[in-house]
This record gives sequence, C-alpha cells and structure tokens, in this order.
Amino acid sequence: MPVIHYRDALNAALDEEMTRDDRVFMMGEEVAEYNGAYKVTKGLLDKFGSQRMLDTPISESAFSGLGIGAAMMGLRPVIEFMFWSFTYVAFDQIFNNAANIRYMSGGLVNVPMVIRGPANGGTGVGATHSHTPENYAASTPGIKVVCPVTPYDAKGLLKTAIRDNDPVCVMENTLLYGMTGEVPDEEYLIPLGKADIKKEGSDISFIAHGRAVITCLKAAEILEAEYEIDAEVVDLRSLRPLDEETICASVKKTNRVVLVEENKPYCGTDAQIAYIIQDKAFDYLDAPIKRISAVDAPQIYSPVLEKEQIPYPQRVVQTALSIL
Amino acid sequence: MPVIHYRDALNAALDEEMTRDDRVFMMGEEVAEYNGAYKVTKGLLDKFGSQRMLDTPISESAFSGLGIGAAMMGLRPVIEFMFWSFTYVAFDQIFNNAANIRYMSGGLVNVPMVIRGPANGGTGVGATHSHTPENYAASTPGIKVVCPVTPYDAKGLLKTAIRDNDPVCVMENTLLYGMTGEVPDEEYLIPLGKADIKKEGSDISFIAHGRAVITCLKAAEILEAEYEIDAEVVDLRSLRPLDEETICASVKKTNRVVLVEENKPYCGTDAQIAYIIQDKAFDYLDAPIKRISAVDAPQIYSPVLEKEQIPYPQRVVQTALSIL
Amino acid sequence: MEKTTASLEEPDVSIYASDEINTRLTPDEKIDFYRQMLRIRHFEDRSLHSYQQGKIAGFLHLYSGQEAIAVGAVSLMEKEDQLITAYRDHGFALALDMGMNECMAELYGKITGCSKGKGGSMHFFAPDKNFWGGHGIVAGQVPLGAGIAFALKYQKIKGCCLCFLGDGATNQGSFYETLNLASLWDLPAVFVIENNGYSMGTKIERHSIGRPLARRAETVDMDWDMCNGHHLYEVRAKIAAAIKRARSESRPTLLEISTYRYRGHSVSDTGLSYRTKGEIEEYRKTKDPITLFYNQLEKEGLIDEKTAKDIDKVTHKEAEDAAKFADDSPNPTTEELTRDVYWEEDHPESNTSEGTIFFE
Amino acid sequence: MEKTTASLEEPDVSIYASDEINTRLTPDEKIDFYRQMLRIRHFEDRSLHSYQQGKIAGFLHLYSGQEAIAVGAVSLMEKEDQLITAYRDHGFALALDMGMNECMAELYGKITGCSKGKGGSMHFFAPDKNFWGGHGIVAGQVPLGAGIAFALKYQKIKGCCLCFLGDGATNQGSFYETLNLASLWDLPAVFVIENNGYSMGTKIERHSIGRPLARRAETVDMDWDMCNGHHLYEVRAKIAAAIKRARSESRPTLLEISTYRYRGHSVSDTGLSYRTKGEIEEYRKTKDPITLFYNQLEKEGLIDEKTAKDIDKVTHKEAEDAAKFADDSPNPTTEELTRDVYWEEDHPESNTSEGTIFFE
Ligand SMILES: Cc1ncc(C[n+]2csc(CCOP(=O)(O)OP(=O)(O)O)c2C)c(N)n1
Ligand SMILES: Cc1ncc(C[n+]2csc(CCOP(=O)(O)OP(=O)(O)O)c2C)c(N)n1
Ligand SMILES: [Mg+2]
Ligand SMILES: [Mg+2]
Repeated sequence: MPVIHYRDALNAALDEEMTRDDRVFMMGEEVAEYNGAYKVTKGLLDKFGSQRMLDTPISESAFSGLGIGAAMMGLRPVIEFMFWSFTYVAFDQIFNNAANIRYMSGGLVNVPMVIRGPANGGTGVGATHSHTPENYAASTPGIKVVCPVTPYDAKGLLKTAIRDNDPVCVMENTLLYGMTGEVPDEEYLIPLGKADIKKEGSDISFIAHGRAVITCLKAAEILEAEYEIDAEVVDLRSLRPLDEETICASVKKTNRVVLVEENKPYCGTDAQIAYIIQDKAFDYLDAPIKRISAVDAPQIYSPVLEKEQIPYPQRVVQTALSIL
Repeated sequence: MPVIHYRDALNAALDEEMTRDDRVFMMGEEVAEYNGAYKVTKGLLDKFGSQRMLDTPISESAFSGLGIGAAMMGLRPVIEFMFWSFTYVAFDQIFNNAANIRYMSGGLVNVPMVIRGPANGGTGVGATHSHTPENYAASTPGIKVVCPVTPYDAKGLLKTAIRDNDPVCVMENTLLYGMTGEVPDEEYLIPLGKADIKKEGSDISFIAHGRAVITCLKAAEILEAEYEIDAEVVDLRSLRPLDEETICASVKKTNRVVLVEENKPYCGTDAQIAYIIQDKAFDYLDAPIKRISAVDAPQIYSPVLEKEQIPYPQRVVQTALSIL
Repeated sequence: MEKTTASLEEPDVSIYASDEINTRLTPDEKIDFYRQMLRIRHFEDRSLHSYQQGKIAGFLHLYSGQEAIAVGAVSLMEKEDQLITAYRDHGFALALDMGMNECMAELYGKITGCSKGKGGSMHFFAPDKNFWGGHGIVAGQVPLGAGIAFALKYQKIKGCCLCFLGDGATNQGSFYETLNLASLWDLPAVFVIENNGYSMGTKIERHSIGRPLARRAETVDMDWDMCNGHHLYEVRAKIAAAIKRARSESRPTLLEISTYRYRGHSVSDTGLSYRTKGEIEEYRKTKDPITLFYNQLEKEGLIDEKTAKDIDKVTHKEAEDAAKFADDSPNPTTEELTRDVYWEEDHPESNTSEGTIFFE
Repeated sequence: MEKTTASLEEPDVSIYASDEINTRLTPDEKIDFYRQMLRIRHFEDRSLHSYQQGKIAGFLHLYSGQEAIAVGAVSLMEKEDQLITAYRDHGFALALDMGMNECMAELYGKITGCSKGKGGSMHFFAPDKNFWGGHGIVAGQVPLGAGIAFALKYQKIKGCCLCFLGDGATNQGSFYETLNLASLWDLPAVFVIENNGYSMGTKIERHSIGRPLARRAETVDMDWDMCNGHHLYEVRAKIAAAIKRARSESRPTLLEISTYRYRGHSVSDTGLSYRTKGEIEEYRKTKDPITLFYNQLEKEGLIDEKTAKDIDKVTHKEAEDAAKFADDSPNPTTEELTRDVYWEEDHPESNTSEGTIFFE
C-alpha cells in the first residue's frame, strides 16, 4: 500500500470530493494561491480554479457565516481555519448559527459544512494559537466532531465529513501533517462514530483521540517491553457521534482505564468519556478511571516546558502502573 | 433579616462596590439609561453618572476588549452581557485575551474584570439566546466562574468577584432575578470556591449549581415526603475554584450521588464533577454516579417542551430512586 | 385599524409614483400591497394580544410601523431572489406569503408552526418561499446573506439576496467584515438597514457615530443609498435599483431605509422610557406607511373607504382565525425534542454514521 | 548591515525635516534614532540566525523594513502615553528600550525572558515601559488599545494609547467595532495601520477593497491621515499630530503608514512565492528607512561613515551578546507551568479563595 503524508491524505480527500461533487468548494486564509499555510490544499487552485478555491481576508466571522449561508442553499463548503484557535472570533457563527439553524427551522434547513484545521499545542506558538476546542464542539448538539490521527483515518474521515449533511468539525494537528502512513489507492470512507482499536491488549485500556493516540501507543510499547503489561489502545477517532460500544467493550475486557488527551482537564472530552464508562461499566472497574490531560494552564511557549505540559508516554506509563 | 429580590441583591453588590472603589465601572447594552434589560443596574446611572455607567453599542467584542485593556491599566470593569449567549461574538476577547494575558506576560499583567449576565434556558427565547456556557468558562485556565442561586449568594459572590484580581464570570439566571431571599444589611463577602450545603441529608447527594439547586431542593422534598429518603443538596456556587472537599465529603457520607445541571450533557460541568468523585471517592460509591442535564438538543422554543428539556424535580426523583 | 390622514408637510412622492417600477403595477397589485401591509399590522396586533393572554412566551418583536419595507421589498422579488432578516421577522414572513396560521402557531409553540414550535418568534423560516430566517443574534444573519448571494453566483443563477438588519446591528463587526467581503467578491446582495432610530432603548446618536449609516459602504467601494421607509413606492424604487445592480452587475448595495417602530423593542418594553408618546404619535400621524399608501391610492382613484374597510375586515379576521388555529393546535410531543437536530438522524435510511449522537 | 544609497526619485522630505517636531531635536537624539533602528535590524537578523540554529520555536515575525515606524512613534511618547501592537512586536519592544537580553531570552523560551519564556515572540510585555503587548490574534489588540485609552481618560490622565495593527487586520470586525466606539466615546487613541502591502501571502488587493484603508475612519467621523513609513521625520510629524489630537481634544485618529517587510510573514515563509525578489530589492534600494535616515543625517552634517560603523558595531555586538545571554540562561522550571495563571494564586498572602483551582 502506498505510504503518504497526513497532509497529502487530506489533500487527496479534498481533491476526490471536489472532483466528485461540484457543490464542494473551499475557503480560508491562504488556501488557494499560497497552497495552504501547511500545504494541505496544494495544487487544488490549479486544478479547480478560483471559483472553488477561495482565499479569504482575515474575516473569520464573515467567511464562516458565508459558508453557512451557502450551505443552507445546498452548496457544500469546506472551510479551513489556519488554527482552530481562530474559531474563537467566529464562535457565534459556528456554534450558534451552524449548530442551531436546522433545529430552529423545524428541520426545513440543513447545513452541510466542514470546518477543518489544526487544533493542537506542541509547536511553541503560545497560548493564543494552541487551543484544543474539541470539547466545546462536541458539547454542542447539532455539531459533529472527528479527530483523525493517521493518514488513513484523515482521508477516510474527511471524505465522509464532506458528504455528511450536518456541520462537521475536523480537528487536525500541525504535528501530524508530516507523519506518514499507509493509504490505499482505492476509494474508501470511514463512518463517523466508529472507534478504532489501534492496538489490542488485555491488561489495561488507553482511550485517546488525536495525537494522544500516538502517545498511548508509545506508552504501551514501554509497558510491554519493560513491565510485560499488555495495554489496549482505543482511538476514538470520532467524538460526536461517539463509539460507546467499543469503549465499554474494552473496559469490560481490561477492567482498568486511562484516558489521555491533549486538551486541558476541566471538562475536557475525557471527562465525558469517564462519566460514560463509570455509568455503563461501573461493575467492571477494578480501579478508578484515570485521566491524563495537558497541564492545567494556558499553553506555555517555552519549548522545554510545553513538552511537559502535553501528555507524554512516561506520564501515561506511570499513571497506568499506579492502577495496575 | 430583610428579604429582597435576587436582582436587587446584585444591584446592592454593584452599588456597594462602586461606592467603595472608584476604579469600578460598568459597561453593557442598556445598563445605564434603561436601568438594565432586567433592571439589575437600576438607579446606578443616577448615582454614579455616565462616566462610570456606560451604555454600549451592540459591539460585544469591542467593549469586552475595551474592558480588558482598562483592567490591564488597573481599572475594575464590570461588564454586563444581556445574555451569556452573546459572549459567543466576544469569545476570543474573553476566553483568549482575558484568560491568557497574565500568563503570556509572565505575570506582569493581570485582568481584574467581572463578566456577568444570565446564562439559562427556560424562558422561551429559543436556541440562540439560551446558552449555558459555564462549562466552557470553567474549562479555561485563567478564568474563574461562579453561579449564585440565592439573593444572598448573588450579593456575596458578586462583591467578591469585583474585588478579585483575576477575570471572573458570574453566571446568573433570568428566572432567578425575581426570586426573593434573606440578605443581611451588614456587609459580607462569600469566598470563591466554597460550596454550600443547602440541605443536609444522609441517603443520597444531589450536587448542583445555579437554578438546578432549586430543582434538587424540590426533589429532596418529594423524596422526604413520599419515600422517607433524606437527600443532601450541595450547591457548588463556584465552579472554578471548586470545592472538591465538600463534594467528596458529601459523597463519602451518602455513597450515592446524582449530579444535576441545566447545561447540555456532553462535557457539561457535571462530567468533570463526576470524574473527580469517581477518582477521589471511588471506594465510597455504592452505585454509578448519575447525571441529569438538559435534554441534548438545541434549546427548544415550545414552552411546554422546554419545561421537559430542562431538569425538573420528578426527573431527579426518578433517577435518585433508580440508584437507591 | 385606525386610519389617520397624512399631514400637509409630507414631501411629494410623485417622483417615485411615476417611476417605471411603480407605473407598471396593475391596480390589483397596488391594492394587494395595501392588503399585505394591513395583514401584517393585524397579525402583529393579534400576536400582541395573544402575548398578553399568556399564549406566547419569550420575545415578541413587532414590525408595526415598518410594513412598507417588507411589502415593498418582497414585491420586487423574482423566482431566484432570496431573503434573510433578523428577529423582527413576522412582516417579512407574511409578505413572503407565509400563512398566518403557521406563523401564529409558531408563536404559540405548536407543532403546526412554521418551525414546529421549535424556533419561536425570532426564528421563522420558509426555504420554499426563499425565506432563510429569522435570526436572533444581532447581525448574525448578515454573513449568511452574503453566503446566499454567493451560492447564487456560484451556481450562475441570476438572482440576489436581500439581507435586512437594524441600525443597532451596524455596530457588529460581522456586518463590516461582510461589507468588505461582499464588495471584494462582487456578490449579488442587497443589504438593507432598517433604521428605526433605536437599538432597543438606545437612540442612534448614542450607539453609533457617522451619518448616514449607509455611507459605511463607501469605504469598501460599495454603492449605497438612502430611502424613506414610509413610502411604499419609494421603497420599491430604491430597492429595485439595488436588485438590478445585483442581478446585472453582480454588485452589492447598502441601502439605509429610515423607518419607525410603534411598539417597544420587544413586548416587555413599553417603548416609552426612552422616547415620548408624542414622538410616536407624530410618526403615526405623518408617516404611517399604511395611511400614506391609502392616501396615495385614493389620489390614484383606486381605493375608497369601503374597499379599505373590507380589506381591514378580511385581514383582521385572518389574524383572529390564525389565533384560533394556533390555540387549537397540539403541542409538539416529547420526541420532537431530539428531532431536527441532525439531518442524518432524521433520515435513518441514508445515515452512514455509527455510535451515539445524543447524550444523557 | 549593508548600507545602500537612496535613489534620486525619492520625494523631498524637507517639509517634515523642517517640522517643529523634528527641528527641535538635538543631534544626539537624532543619532540615537539611527542607533535604535539599527538595533532593531540587528536584533531581528540575530534572532533569524538563532531560529535557523534551532534555538527558537514557533513563529518569528520580523520587523525588518518597518523600523522607522516603531522608533518614530515611540520617540514621541511621554510618560503617560501607552503602546500596544500585534505579534510583530520586537521592534516596538526595543524602541521602548526593553533590553535585548530579556527579548532574546524570551525567544529562546528562557526564564530570563521578558515573559519568563511563557509568551514567546508574539507576546512581549513591559507594563513598566508602558508596553501592553505583543498580541497573537489578528486585531485582537485593537479593542484593548481602546480600553487603555479609556483608562487614561477615566482617570483624567493626559495621555494617549498608540495602537498598531496590520493592513490585513483591518478586515477583522473588532477593528471596525472599535473605531465606532472610540469615536463615539472620544477616546484618546491613535490607531496606526502599518500597511506593508500583505496579509501573509495575500496582497492587499486580494484581501480588502476601498482605498486608502485609513478612510475607513471617515464613516465614524474620525480623523485620518496617510504617511510614508520609510521617513522617520514624516512618521514623527504625522504621529505627533495624532497624539496632540488625542491629548488635547481627546479625539482618536486612524493613521495609515505605508511600509514594507523584507522577510517572509513569519520565518517559515520565504516571502518569495507571492512577490518577487525585485520588489524586495527595489524597496531596499529606494526606501530602506535606515539608509534614508542615514542620508538625511549626512545631509544635516550629523553623521559620517565612521560614526555609522561604530553604531553598527555596538548594536551588532549587543545582539550577539543577547544571543549568548539567552543561550546561557536557564529554562523555566516545571513549577512555572502553573505560575502566572491567576494573580491570586501567585499572591497567597492576599488570596481569599478556597477550593481547587488547578485540575488534573
Ligand atoms: C449579539 C447580540 N447582542 C445583543 C442582542 C440583544 N438585542 C436584540 S435586538 C437588540 C437591538 C437591535 O437594534 P436594531 O439593530 O436597531 O434592530 P431593531 O430592533 O430596531 O429592529 C439587542 C441589543 C442580540 N440579540 N445579539
Ligand atoms: C484571527 C486571526 N486569524 C488569522 C491569524 C493568522 N495570521 C497571523 S498574521 C496574519 C496576517 C496579518 O497581516 P497584517 O495584519 O497585514 O500584518 P503583518 O503580518 O503584515 O504585519 C494572519 C492571517 C491570526 N493570528 N488571527
Ligand atoms: Mg433599530
Ligand atoms: Mg501586512
């Protein structure tokens, strides 16, 4: 199978879906002539022209709203945010308008729109540029959220998101754009709401999304090599809809669980996952559910400390050992 | 003790703090000449003049940011939002600038600002005007959050919030403005981070904030009258800082807990509380922690259905019975 | 409905009466405009009454006094033209020929309402009539309006989007962002400021500086114009020019229409703490759009008191019947709470998602 | 630093040279402006080098080419005047006399940095020098600038706030909201658009319509003006007029200063995919602010090659020393992660709160 970069997997998804359906168009800062701040949209302007690949001014509120209006009319906008952090200046359009219009119209309208871009820390861009608002998004009924970690998942989930008739937030990661992975030549789709067991195991469950999945896989390796502990790594992939079944099945098998995410702890997504597990698998838990999140402070610039702020494998290992 | 309205308790807090400290000033839509959309600021323009009571245009982003700039310079702005829903158009200013500036300046700057207004459903104003973003606020390091439910708490917490040197979000409720309660004539302050046991009990703990506390008190009455069950009602009052001690003490006493909030369920504040309880009082739980939140959909207009959407006493009673 | 006579100071509107856009109207069409304005007035009066009876919850922003704008604007719309507005949306809904029943039922929160009782007064929709809402967040609809215009242009459809906002709404950043974008991208949009002089209780002088508001368009090289909102013919003439510009040149316009609201901002506001009764009465006497149009039609020999009374009766009855319809309609059932949240959940046959989408 | 000679086409700047604001300058002051500009240029060059060495993470937005604006503006500030800008903030920090050491150490993420290594390149602060940041979100600082001006006025302090933003930032709604508010409330603010022709890779023609950008102020009855950013004297003259208006009339101004950045938007951008080398070279040859000011001082008989070389050497060494200082400085310790989040936690002696404030 061909091995490609995460950014190119996203590019392929966009390319295929724009080819397939000419209602699909893209907007965002620097997406067209500059080929995207991270080159995710490379070549798409040349291929699809400036009618369908639009560079926007720094007017996030206006162009998000413009996307919603266009989606109401049946187009299928894909909006790139240079950082998910910048959705904060368009928060009302996304989490009020896009989320609620269908409901408030009694189902007469729907908003088939994709909002995508990186939502991560770890690159030394400081507190203003390092938000991970997947919990905000997932907490909003009317919105769907996916967080792909491999090139394979990125392509399959983005394609599905573009075909979805509801607003979907796709949360990527600048640290993943350069990662590689196998992606088949043939077309495929990944359904929303389907978790993926990235590593099977029997002693403890690590449940994660986004780049934290990689952290868990590394922790699992260490546990295996150094402690003969066999950890299972569940990649949620999709936060809303959420694959509760896979989560609970894993916990029921291992009876111990550590939830890992790069978001801040208070009301992070894993708070919700923890609630679900203790509610639905209460009798299977041999230890309290543990969480590992980013250290609870604004994102620090200092590259040395930011590495400590974000969950790293040894932290996962230590926490796992504490409940084994 | 004098019995006064919740809105008048807030008014008294503002009045006293503006009298005490002339760095305190107020801004917001209709706060001055109109005396506030809910008359919380009644009479303050007459008393303090238009330099300190400012009616703003509908420019939430600009006037929130203006407040932050003024606070950096040592003033102590109190900003009224007509609805917390409207913070969505000022989200970046509040949850990026106000929250992060202290950190990004390495502690050289602080932002002594209060943002207050109602955050609630239940009044038939539909999905765009019924947000309960206390979970968003509390999830943001750098921000503090309080949700007073009685006139007594409203006055004491708002006064403390105004004197606090960090940004504090005060989440009120339009349905509470007209409620009455005892408020002493003498000055008092309520520390942030101190929960209040609104009713002692031994069989089960109800933990809530805001108007859900009243719902729990009613549920406790029903349980007592009809089932001879003695429920304890813990009012969190403050979400960040959070009184984990009182929460855990109650759970350790009753071994059963229902969390009630008017927010939507996914990553609502109670998801975090649930995690804390199962982590810190795991061995004391005789049943899974249960949560009751607003039904997971945009806020509905229909007055009949909105009553069903928001937690009501019978729902709390039924849930309590299911784990007793 | 009381009828008053316009004062003598009223400027001559014959220039607009003789504008081709108005001279080509048939007598029936003109009478129908009159009927439509009355229809709105009666609907609003009846809804206010229902509110006072406790049948309606939340907000109720009445359009009374501004009728000539909605009726004038909608009268110019062709098949592909679209419309979007803010929360003061009943007038537009009715002008777009939505039934009073579904509108009143929406206010009552009934399942027969245009949004099944889920949206309420501020959130009416009728995509089949090219009506895209009804939006509660001030100026939140403005970028959407640009998006609707964008969609027309993208699909090479000759049409435009009429996008309405209030004077207070011009102070929202998204309005200005959209002006730049619409002009930069040549979008076929007509932005209309309904300047009724107040943003809730805040008189325009206290909420924004720089007049006219429409001149805000100048800095982004967008055409703009001013208009008296109490003259239906003038409204039609001015909006027609903007629509033409949108359709033929794909260029946006910002139009500022001066108007007035009789009622408080929403029904809980008496509307009397920040303005005098005299101010309201003055407008009613000299600028009521319905009265003025009656006088105009009378001058044209198209209407008399008898016809007016008949129309009054019919539209009044329509509103009464709508209230009865709404009253008799059932509430939505509990299952409705989680319907219409996600398109996919509402269409299980084509839902490709797995997992849990609603949480407890 | 290479020195080039300004081309002959350069407009005569003697009108600004003879402006009282400039004639009153002492020779030492003038030489010091030259030094300051060079100091910025060298700091930026050194930081770029350090970035290439892998010593600096994240973004690095260099000010090279725009020096006359920061130096000119800051030279006019009196005790009570305040300044705030966006992420391209090193030039302002240095002009405000922040030490190169603390600035470079901040870029290196060290505890000796001006923000203890917590803010990074985009988030410099020095309240003791009236510098309020350093802000990463485009135009996010503009309302803050209005608030700083508000605070001065509120306390009846005669002073103003200088608030800088880029050309691309004018497309953010908060900029426009703030213009209306600042004019409506008579705030003593000077808003300065540093128009370097690009918003990242987007040329101004593709991101905003309507020229000049400063005319955006006209619609809110705010004074505005244009200025060449490569002439320090002109910058001083134009900003002085705005500051005077702020201080004496408490009225805001919007000033658009044309300028250019030599480097890419941030260091990861070569800056060559959307503009030609020729365009950059042309500016360097004809409009480099440091060269132009050298020529001016030479004409005034205040500088010669020897003096210039000395200044060059000193400032170059200052930058080298700063890099060494930064390199030698320790990283912040782990405990720093949760310091400086809450004022109250950092001041346990006056912390009245109870409960848990940091979570796991
Ligand atoms: C972002 C936002 N802020 C505040 C409000 C509350 N609000 C609703 S209408 C209104 C006044 C709007 O005035 P204007 O735009 O002139 O329209 P009008 O009501 O006069 O039709 C305000 C402040 C809101 N709905 N949205
Ligand atoms: C709200 C927001 N959107 C996008 C960005 C990403 N971004 C940073 S700088 C920039 C270009 C700004 O250009 P301009 O205002 O002209 O300033 P310059 O960089 O030229 O100094 C962009 C798009 C951001 N930081 N904030
Ligand atoms: Mg108005
Ligand atoms: Mg620029």
